[in-house]
Amino acid sequence: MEFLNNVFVAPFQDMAAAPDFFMQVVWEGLVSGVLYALIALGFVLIYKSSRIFNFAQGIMVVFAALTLVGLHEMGVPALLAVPLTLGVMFLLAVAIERVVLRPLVNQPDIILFMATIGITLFLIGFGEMIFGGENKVMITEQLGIPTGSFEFEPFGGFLLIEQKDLTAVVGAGVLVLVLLLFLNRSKMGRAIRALGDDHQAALSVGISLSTIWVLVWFIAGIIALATGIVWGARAGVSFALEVIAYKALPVLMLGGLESVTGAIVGGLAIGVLEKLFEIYWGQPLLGGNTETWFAFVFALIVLLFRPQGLFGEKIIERV
Amino acid sequence: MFYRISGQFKTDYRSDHALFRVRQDAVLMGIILLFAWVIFPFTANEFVFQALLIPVLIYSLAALGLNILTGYAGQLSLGTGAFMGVGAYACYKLVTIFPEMNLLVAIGLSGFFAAAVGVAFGLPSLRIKGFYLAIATLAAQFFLVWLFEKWAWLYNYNASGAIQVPTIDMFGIRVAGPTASSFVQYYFVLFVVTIMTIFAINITRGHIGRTWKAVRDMDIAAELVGINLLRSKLIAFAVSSYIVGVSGALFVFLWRGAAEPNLFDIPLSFRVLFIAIIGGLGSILGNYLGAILIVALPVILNILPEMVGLEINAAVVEHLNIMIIGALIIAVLIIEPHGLARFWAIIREKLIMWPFPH
Amino acid sequence: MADTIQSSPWTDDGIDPGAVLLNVDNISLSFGGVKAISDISFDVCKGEIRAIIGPNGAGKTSMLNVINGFYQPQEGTIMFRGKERRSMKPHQAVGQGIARTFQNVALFKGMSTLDNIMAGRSVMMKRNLFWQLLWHGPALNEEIEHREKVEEIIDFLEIKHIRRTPVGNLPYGLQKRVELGRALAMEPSLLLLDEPMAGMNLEEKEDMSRFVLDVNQQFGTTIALIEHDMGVVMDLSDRVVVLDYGKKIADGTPDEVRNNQDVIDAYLGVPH
Amino acid sequence: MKTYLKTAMLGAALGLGTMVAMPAANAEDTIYAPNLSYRTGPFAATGIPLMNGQRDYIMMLNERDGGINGVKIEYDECETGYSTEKGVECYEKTKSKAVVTQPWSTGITLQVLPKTNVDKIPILAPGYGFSPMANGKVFQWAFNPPASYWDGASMMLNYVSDGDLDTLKGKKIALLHLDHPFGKEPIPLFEAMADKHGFEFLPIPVGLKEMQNQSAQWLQIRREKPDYVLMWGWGAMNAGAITEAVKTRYPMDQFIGIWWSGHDGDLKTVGDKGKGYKSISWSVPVADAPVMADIKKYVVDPGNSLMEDPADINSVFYQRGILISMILAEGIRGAQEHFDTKNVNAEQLRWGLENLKIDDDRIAELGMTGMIAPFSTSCADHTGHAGGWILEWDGSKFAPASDKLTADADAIAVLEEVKAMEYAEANKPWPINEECNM
Repeated sequence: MEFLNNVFVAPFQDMAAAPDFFMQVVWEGLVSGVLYALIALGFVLIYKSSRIFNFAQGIMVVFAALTLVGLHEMGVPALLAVPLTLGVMFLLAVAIERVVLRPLVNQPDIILFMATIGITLFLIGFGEMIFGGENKVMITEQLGIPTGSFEFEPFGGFLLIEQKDLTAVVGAGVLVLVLLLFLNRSKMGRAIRALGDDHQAALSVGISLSTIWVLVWFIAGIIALATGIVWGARAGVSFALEVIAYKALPVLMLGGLESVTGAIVGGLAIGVLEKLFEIYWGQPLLGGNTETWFAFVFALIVLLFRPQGLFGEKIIERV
Repeated sequence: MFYRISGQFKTDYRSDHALFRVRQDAVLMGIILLFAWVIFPFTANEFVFQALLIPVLIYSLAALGLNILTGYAGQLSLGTGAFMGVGAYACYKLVTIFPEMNLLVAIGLSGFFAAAVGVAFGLPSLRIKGFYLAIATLAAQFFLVWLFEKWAWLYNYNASGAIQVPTIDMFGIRVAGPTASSFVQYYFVLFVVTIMTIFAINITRGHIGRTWKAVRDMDIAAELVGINLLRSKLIAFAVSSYIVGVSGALFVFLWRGAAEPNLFDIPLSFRVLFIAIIGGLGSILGNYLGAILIVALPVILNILPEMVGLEINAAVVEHLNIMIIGALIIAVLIIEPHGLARFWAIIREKLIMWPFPH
Repeated sequence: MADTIQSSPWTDDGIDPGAVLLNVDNISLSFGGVKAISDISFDVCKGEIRAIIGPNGAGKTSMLNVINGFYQPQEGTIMFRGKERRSMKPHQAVGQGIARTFQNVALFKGMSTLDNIMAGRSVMMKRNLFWQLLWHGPALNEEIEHREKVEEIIDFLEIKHIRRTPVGNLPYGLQKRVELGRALAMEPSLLLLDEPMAGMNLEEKEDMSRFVLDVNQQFGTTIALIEHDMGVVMDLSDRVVVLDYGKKIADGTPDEVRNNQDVIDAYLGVPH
Repeated sequence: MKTYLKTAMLGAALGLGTMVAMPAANAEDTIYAPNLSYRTGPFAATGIPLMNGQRDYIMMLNERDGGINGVKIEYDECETGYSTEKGVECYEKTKSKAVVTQPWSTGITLQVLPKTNVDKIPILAPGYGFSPMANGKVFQWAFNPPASYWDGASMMLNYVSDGDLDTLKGKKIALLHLDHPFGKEPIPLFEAMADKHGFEFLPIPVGLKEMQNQSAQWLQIRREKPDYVLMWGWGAMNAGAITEAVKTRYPMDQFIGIWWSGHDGDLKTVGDKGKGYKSISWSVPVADAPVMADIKKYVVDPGNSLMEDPADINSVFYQRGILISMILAEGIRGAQEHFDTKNVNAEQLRWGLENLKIDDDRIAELGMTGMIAPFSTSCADHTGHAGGWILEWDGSKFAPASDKLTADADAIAVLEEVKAMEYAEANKPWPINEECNM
C-alpha cells in the first residue's frame, strides 16, 4: 500500500507542492532534450540519405568542439575559428566518403554500421593524440553567447534560466528551420530526400552520389559543431562528452530512424521524461542514476507496442 | 602439396558429415591442440599467461557467444558486456552462498542465469528488428550495469561495490583467488573453452544452426518454410547468452580476480564485438583469430618501439592502438567483410591448389 | 530413383484424388483501407495443377500469402484438408503441408544449396538442443536420414554439381530450381509457386515446366501456381482462376478462360 | 588489387601474431619504478599533471644527484587509460622487475591488492586506494601515505564543524560522489560519523556516464537543501559539478571537494564564478620552494618535461605528483641505508615504505617546506595519517585557507580494523602479519 502510494501518489504531490521546482526540472529536461534532438538529427539525416546508421555522430560532436577550441588556443580568433572548424568538418566528410563509404557502397547495412564504429575509434585515438585528453573550456563568451541568467519567481519560488541554455534552444530551433528549408526547397535538398527512397531517381536529378554523401556528412558535421558548442558550454569539452551520444539512440528508436519530426519530438520527450522520472521516482525509490537507462527502457516499451516508432510509417512486410 | 585433397572420397553420408572432410584439416587441428594443451602452457611465463593466453581464450569464448547471436542468427547485439556481467555476478553469488560448490559447476550454472536474462531481453526481437533491436540491446547493457551498481545484495554489500574472488580449491588444487597459479587457471579456462567450442560447432552444423542462418539470411522466407521465428531467435539468445555468461564468469574468476560494475560497461561490449567482426561473423574459427589480434595488438605495440629502440610516450602508444584498431575494422570490412576467418579459407584454397596457380 | 519415390508418395493426406483439398471462401483482405482482395472464393482439388492469373496488382501474391498464413484476411475462411481455419502462423501452415516458392527468389543467400534444401525439412527435424550439442548419436542419425531425402530431391532436380555452392553465387535460373527443391523438401500436399518462370529464357522455362509436371505426376503433389506466361499456364494447368483488381473474374479450364470476355478485357485494359 | 591487399593484411596479421617477444632485460644499475599512468581516457585531464609531476621529480633526482645514492631510477609509464583491465595487464607486464606498483585507480588497486601478497611487490597509492590499507597487519604490501580517504573525510567534517562534530547535530551533509569504488570509499566513515554525531548523511551518486551532465543531482541538492555538499569527484565530474553548483546558486563556501577534486584545470573552466570553492588537500603548492627551483633548472628549462604550459608548474596536481614521487624516493633511500645496498629490491622497498620518517627537518632538507605535513609510517600504520589544509579557489589559483587540519584518528582506527578484518575474512586464507603491534 505504501509502495503504491510512493509510486502513484507521492511524486505528483511533490510536483504540486513545489511548482517552481517542477518547472525547473522540466526546463532542465528540455535543454538536455534539445541536445539529444540535435544529435539524433545528425543520425536521421545520414540514415535518410544513405541508409547508414552513423555511430560516429557522437564522436563528431567531440571532434568538432575540440577543433574549435584547439584552433582558438592556437591563437585563431573565435569568429574565424568557426569557419575553419567547418572546413575541417568538410575535409572529414570528404575523407570518410573517399576512404570508407565509397569502397563499401552496396554492402549490407550492418557492415556500414560497423564501419562507422571503426571511424569512431579512429577519431577517438586521432583526436586525443592531437588535442590531448584534458578537459577544455568552450569559448562561449568569445563566440558572443551570453552567459548570464534570467531569474523568475513563479509561485513565490525561483526558476533560473541560463542565457546560454536559452541561446542553445533558440539556436537549435533556427538550425532545424534552416535545415528543413534546405531539404524541402533546394534542388540539392530534394535530391538528398529522394536518395532515401530511390537511388536511381535521385541520380536522375543530375547530382552524383558522392557529392550528396559528402554534403550530407558535412551537414551532419555542422550539426555536430552546433551540438558541441552548446554542450561544451554547459560542461566543458573532453572525450567524456562522447557518452551523451548514446542518448540519441533511444531518441531514434522512439522517433524513427527517418523522421526529422520524430528526432525533435522524441529528443524533447526523452529529455523531459527522463529528468522527471529521475527526480520524482528514480532518486527517492531506486537509488538514483536512472537516467543511464530510462530512455532506453522507455523506448523499448514504446516500441513493443509500435514497432515502427512514434513517427515511422506502418511496416507492411512483403515477399 | 601438403593440402592434397584428391583421393579422399566419401562413400557414405556419415563420413560426409564429419567435422574435417579433409585429412589435413584434422592434422592441422591436432597441431593447434598440441600447442594449446601442451606446448604453450609449458613454455609460457607469468606475463604471457596473464596478458595473452588466458585473455585470448576468454575473449574468444565471449566473441563465440556473440557470434552465435549476431553472426549465425543475425541479431545484432551491443550488450555483450552486461551479459558477461550477469554470468560473473551469478557465479559470485553461487560461490559465496554455497562455498562447497565445485567451481566448474558454479560456472556452468551461472551461464543459465545469463541465458534467462538473455531470453528476457531477446523477447522483443520478434517485433523489433535490425538497428532498433541493436539499440534495444543497449537497454539491457545500461540497465544491467546500473543494477550491478545499485543492487547491493549482488556484491554482498561490500563498501566498495566491487566483487572480489574468494580463494577456491577444486580437488585439492587451487583454481581461483590470488594464490592460484596461472598454469592451473590456464588449463581450467582451456578446458571450459574447449567444451564450449565443441558444443558450438555441433549446434551450428546441426539443424538448429541451419534455422539460425535461415533467419539471418531472410527471416520472412524462414518463416514461410516453417521455421518458428520466435523460437529460433530465443534459442539463439539463450545459447549465445549462456556462452557469454560463462565467459563472464571465467573473465572474473579465472583471470581478473575482482570486478567493479563498470567493468561490464559498453567498452567491453564493443571489444567483444570488434573481435567477432575482425575475426569474421558467422565463423567459429574467426573468434580465436580476432581475439588473438585484439589482445595481442596493444601488447605488441607496447613492446615493438622498445625493441627497435624508439622512445614513444605511453599515451601515444595507447592512442595509436585505438587508431589502429579503428582503421583495422574499416580495412577488414572493405577488403574482406567476412574477416580473418575468410583469409584463412583463402590461404587454405591456395594451399590445396599449390604448387599450381589455378 | 524415381521409382522408389513413386512407390512411397509423400502426399498421403487422407484426401482422395479429385476431391477438394483447399477451399477458399469469401476472402477479403485490405491494408489500411486499400482493398487487396475482395470476396474471392475458389477451390483446389487434390492432384491438379491450378493456375492463378491476372494482370499486375490483381492480388495474386496476396492470395498466396493468405493461403499460407502470412497475411490474415479480414473476412472469409479457408478450408484445408477438411479443416477450417481462420488465422494461423506461416510455420503452422507449413506443418499442415503447404509449401511455396517466391516471386523474387527468397533463398538463404549465405547458405549452400544443400543447406537451403535441408532448411526445408526444419519442421520435420525434432532432435532438441541437448542432442544437437552432442551431435554424435540421435542428432547425426536424424541429419543423415533427412540428408538422404534431400539428396533424392537434388538428383531429381539435377543440381548435384552445385550441392556445396553458396546459392548467392548461382545464376537466377538455378536459384529458382533450388527454391523449388526447398519447397519439395517440405513434402507438401499443396505446393504454391509464385511465378516460377519469371525472368527465365525459353530453355530454362521448358526445364522448369518439366519439373513442375514431374512433381505433380511422380509425387502426386497438388500445385497452385501464379504465372504470367500464358503459353505455360495453358499447357500446364488443369484449371485456371483469373483475378483482376482483387476480384475473381473467371474460373474454369484453360479453354473456358481463354474465351472469357472479362478476361480478355482485363488483359487488354478495358476501363471498368 | 584486392587480392594483394588481402595477402598483405594476412602477412601483417601473421607477423604480429608470431611476435611475442619479452621486454628486454633491464640494466643492473638502475631501480625500475613503473607507473600505471593514465594520460588517455575520460580521466586524462586530471591524470596528466600528476604524471608529469611524478616523472619530473624522478628525472630531477637523476639529473641533479645521479639518482638516489648514486643509483638511477628508471621511471617507466604503462598507460592504463584508467581502465582496470589495462591496469592489471600493466601490473603483470612490469612486475618481474618492478620494485613498486603505483596503480593509480581504486579499481586497479583492489584488483592487484591480493596479487601483491603473492608477488611480494609493494603497492604505493598515495592519497587513494582502499582506506583500510592503513592497517599494515592485514595489508602488508599496501601503502597509502600520507593520508587516506577516511582521513580526508574526517578532516572535512572537522573543518565544517570547527573541530566540534557535535555542532553538526541535525544538519544535513550531502556526499556528491562518483558511482565507482573510488567515490564509494568514504561512505562507511560518513555513515559511522553520522550515527555518532547525529547529522543526516545523504549520498548522491554520479554515474560515470553522467559526469558532465549532473543537472539531476543538482536538482536533488536544490530540493534537499543540504547544509554542506562534500564531493568525491574525479576527471570531468569536477568541472561538471562546479558548473552546476554555480548555476544552482549553491553557496560555494559550503561546497568542499576531496583532494582529487581540487584540480586547477577543472576550476579554470568556471573561473571567477568558482570563487570560494574549497578542497581538502594533503599537499600545498609552494611556488618558491627550493625543490621547484631545481625541477625548473634540471628538467623544465632544458625542455625535458612533458608539461605543455610552463605555468602549470605551480598547479596543485603537478606539485602533488612531485610529492608522490618524493614518498617513493624516500622509501628507496631508507631501504638502501637500512639494508646497506644500492639496488634495493621490492621486499627491501617494502621495509623502506614501512619506515618512512618525513619530519619537518627532512621536509626542509628536501626543499619542500610547506608543501606537505610531516608524517611517519610503521609496521602497523601504512598511512601515516598526515594532516592537510583547505585550499580555496580565488578565481585564478588555489591558495591555502585554513590552518593545518588533522583527522579523528581514533574513530578511523576502529573502522580500519573492522573493515580490514572483514576483507581478510572474505578473502581467506589471507596472510596476517602478527608481528605487528599497534
